[in-house]
Amino acid sequence: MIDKIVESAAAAVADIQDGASVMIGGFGTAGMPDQLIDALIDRGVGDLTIINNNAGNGETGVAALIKAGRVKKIICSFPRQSDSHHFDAAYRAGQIELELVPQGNLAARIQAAGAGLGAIFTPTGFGTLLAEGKETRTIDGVDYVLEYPIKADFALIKAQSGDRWGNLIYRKTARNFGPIMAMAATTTIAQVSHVVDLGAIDPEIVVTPGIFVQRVVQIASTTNHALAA
Amino acid sequence: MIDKIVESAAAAVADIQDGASVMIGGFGTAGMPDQLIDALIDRGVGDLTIINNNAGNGETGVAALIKAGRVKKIICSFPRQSDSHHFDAAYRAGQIELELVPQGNLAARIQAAGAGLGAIFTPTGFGTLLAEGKETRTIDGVDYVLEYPIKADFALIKAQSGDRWGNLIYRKTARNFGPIMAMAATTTIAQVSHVVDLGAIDPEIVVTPGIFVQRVVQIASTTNHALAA
Amino acid sequence: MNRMTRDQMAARVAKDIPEGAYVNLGIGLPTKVANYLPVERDIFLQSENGLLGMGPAPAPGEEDWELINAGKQAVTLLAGGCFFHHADSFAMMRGGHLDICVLGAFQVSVGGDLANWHTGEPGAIPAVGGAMDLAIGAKQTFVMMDLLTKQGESKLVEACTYPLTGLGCVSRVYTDVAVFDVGAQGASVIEMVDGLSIEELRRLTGVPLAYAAQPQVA
Amino acid sequence: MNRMTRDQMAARVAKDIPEGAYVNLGIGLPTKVANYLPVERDIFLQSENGLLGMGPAPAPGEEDWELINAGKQAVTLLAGGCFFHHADSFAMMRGGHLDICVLGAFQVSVGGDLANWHTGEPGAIPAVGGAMDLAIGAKQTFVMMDLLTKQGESKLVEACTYPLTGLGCVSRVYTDVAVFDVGAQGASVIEMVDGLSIEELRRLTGVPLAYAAQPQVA
Repeated sequence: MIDKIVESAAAAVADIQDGASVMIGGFGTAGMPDQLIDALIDRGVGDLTIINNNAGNGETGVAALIKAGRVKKIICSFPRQSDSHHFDAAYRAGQIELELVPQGNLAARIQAAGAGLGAIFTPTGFGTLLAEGKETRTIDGVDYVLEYPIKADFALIKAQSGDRWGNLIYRKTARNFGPIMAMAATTTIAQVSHVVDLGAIDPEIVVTPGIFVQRVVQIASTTNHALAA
Repeated sequence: MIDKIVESAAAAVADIQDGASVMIGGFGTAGMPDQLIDALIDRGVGDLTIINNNAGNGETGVAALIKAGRVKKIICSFPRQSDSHHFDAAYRAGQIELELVPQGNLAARIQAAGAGLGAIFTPTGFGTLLAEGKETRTIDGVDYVLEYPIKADFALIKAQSGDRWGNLIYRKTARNFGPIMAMAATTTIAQVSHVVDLGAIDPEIVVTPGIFVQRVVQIASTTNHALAA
Repeated sequence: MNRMTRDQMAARVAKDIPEGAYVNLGIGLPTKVANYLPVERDIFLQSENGLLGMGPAPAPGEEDWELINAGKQAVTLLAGGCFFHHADSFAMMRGGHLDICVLGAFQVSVGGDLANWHTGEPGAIPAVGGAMDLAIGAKQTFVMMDLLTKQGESKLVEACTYPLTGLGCVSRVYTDVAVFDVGAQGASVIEMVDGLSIEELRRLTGVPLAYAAQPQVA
Repeated sequence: MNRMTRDQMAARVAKDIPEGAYVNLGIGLPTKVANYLPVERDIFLQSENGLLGMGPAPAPGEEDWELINAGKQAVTLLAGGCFFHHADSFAMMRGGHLDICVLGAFQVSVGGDLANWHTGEPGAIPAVGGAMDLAIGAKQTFVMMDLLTKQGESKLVEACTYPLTGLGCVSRVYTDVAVFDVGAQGASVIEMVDGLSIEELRRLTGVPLAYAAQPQVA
């Protein structure tokens, strides 16, 4: 019997090592797998490359990981926010490397990794600083930049419900990067608000098929919906 | 008020002209929008370029369109089947052009069109007849072929339920190419078994958001589930 | 001359959004446009973090922080709206499915180049978000901005001096004193506020401006 | 020598599929493997037309022709199975998420090249389907085939003469008389049927075959 449910966040992240690349779901705080990140901080590993849309908000999640000094590099689209002070400080101190990627290219590159493509020609960013030094091509009169897939050793994501085969459904805009990160990481770990029986999720509405998920851990969601962004 | 529901299959296809490119959903007969195809045959236009996984089964759907002599070219992955006699005859008679595309490249090229990518490097087909003359590149030790998007003027697809904004859900493996073809065509026409009220489809389970669908027509589905492949 | 308020600007943009349009309203000033879309018109608001059919802000205390817009504000979903993941969301833009996006800007060139993501100042931490995807993806990109900076410099320029967001992507610019079309043909004045003359506008902007015989008064 | 039946071959392949594997069984002979997967083992069958967690054929009269496999046969879905569209389905293959696919073949080379989609005969109508995606996408590609053609020619060859499906993609070949590993190191015999010798196998195939001291009897 295959049972991908693990008992705790600590057990779920126990094999993440120094230097790992880790995708982290969430857009702002919606869909941020806070408890998995806390477990990762508790593990004490560093030199991590983090892929997330932002570079942390306030004191929790990616912000806490950066504050703890565990992040060598971040690949994201929107680091600077009103509450990104931990990233800002680390960046200005030269303690963290930033690869800034337009949000749609971030999504497309993650999706390309999950789908096994070698590279994609995307129109976004052509002629801008973020395409400097990159290969470009004009196809049917439109200018494109060649961008490469972004994959990762691990993805930490948050979903609403999951079963022992790893099937996931999400909640509202907490879905965001979860489904594509699950496809692009070698090991995907989902924290879910509810573990449900096999077959309890209608096969028509599964968003992330279990093939993309290696571990599921149930974390009570009481606080998350009420948290301010 | 926006209402994408049209009254008949004939009205839904009334602006498809000679020479149009038309994606047609379905894998075999599952998801084949037979009544839209019948309406297209009745319209009498020809020189069509058809994009479908197959090249028709038996006497209905794409097979009927080919039999009627309306198809100039077909882009598909699996034309030859036990019941593809109308295609076989037209092909042997030199009356139809065939672009054979591996099924996954067909899906990826349709998805690339819907997503506005200029081209993709895919590993499928490298070193085979189907990549002859195509640009190739080795990226991180893997060999890829450069493939271009496939878009179309129209997509004819079949879904289970739709609403007046064009949101769609599908049924079982009749989903197949529907969601990606809807994204890749200028005008997507969906035949649905049920037109439902706005809001009747849970926003979490919409598979094709209405932005990708221009017309919806209700066709009673009584025969389709019972039809043999 | 009667400068338009931000609400007047938002109302003016809203006037140009037809029924049935799929629209993304950028963070900041463009968000206000939603307040002026007539409720009887079916207009579909997309937010790039994965929703279509965005409704108004919830009542205070009713916020659900897993139902937010790209500006991370709590929103609601209309009946007929739906959720999707980030790759599908940006496929909507890049694939040309969105009709209109409305963005703020630091500068727009008469040719339609947009600069709105980075001041280029040393020490500034850049953040781009979805701006580059929106700018080049939507069928039409509208910009809303004050015509002049606080220092009195025109933000409608011959060529952008700030780092670009996209090339030739803007079609219309709504400012506090005039509305312009921009693009390959250069800039032309569509409307001016009461009390402003084309000569004064040319002086303020310092760029060549085509001028219809009778521009509409906003 | 005791040639294996097709059912024996299917049972032999099934033995090599571990619990938890994500597997695609190709059209034709490989489909039979499903009959020999122990029910107590959770093995996930994928079909490229958009389902994962495929169950056995329905009872006659219970067919739902919108629930079919890639061979267009009516199937069922297990509890925990799900549906998805074609792009996601082939992402499962191309992205390396499938552990094993089992395919039929016209020819396999000792280096693992596969030819299974086209005889190359003049007048033959080619059809490729998902074969090329499966061949190069799954982590391991197994082939099931008779060792010899009806004319007695070996289908395990030095170099394929039929048009290729994929280069160096096959790792193991299950035939009616022997099981081989193939790849960059060439072909080696893993098992032979009772009554077959390595010398005879070398003669039948005409290709160099490495040979473990004590190959297992199938």
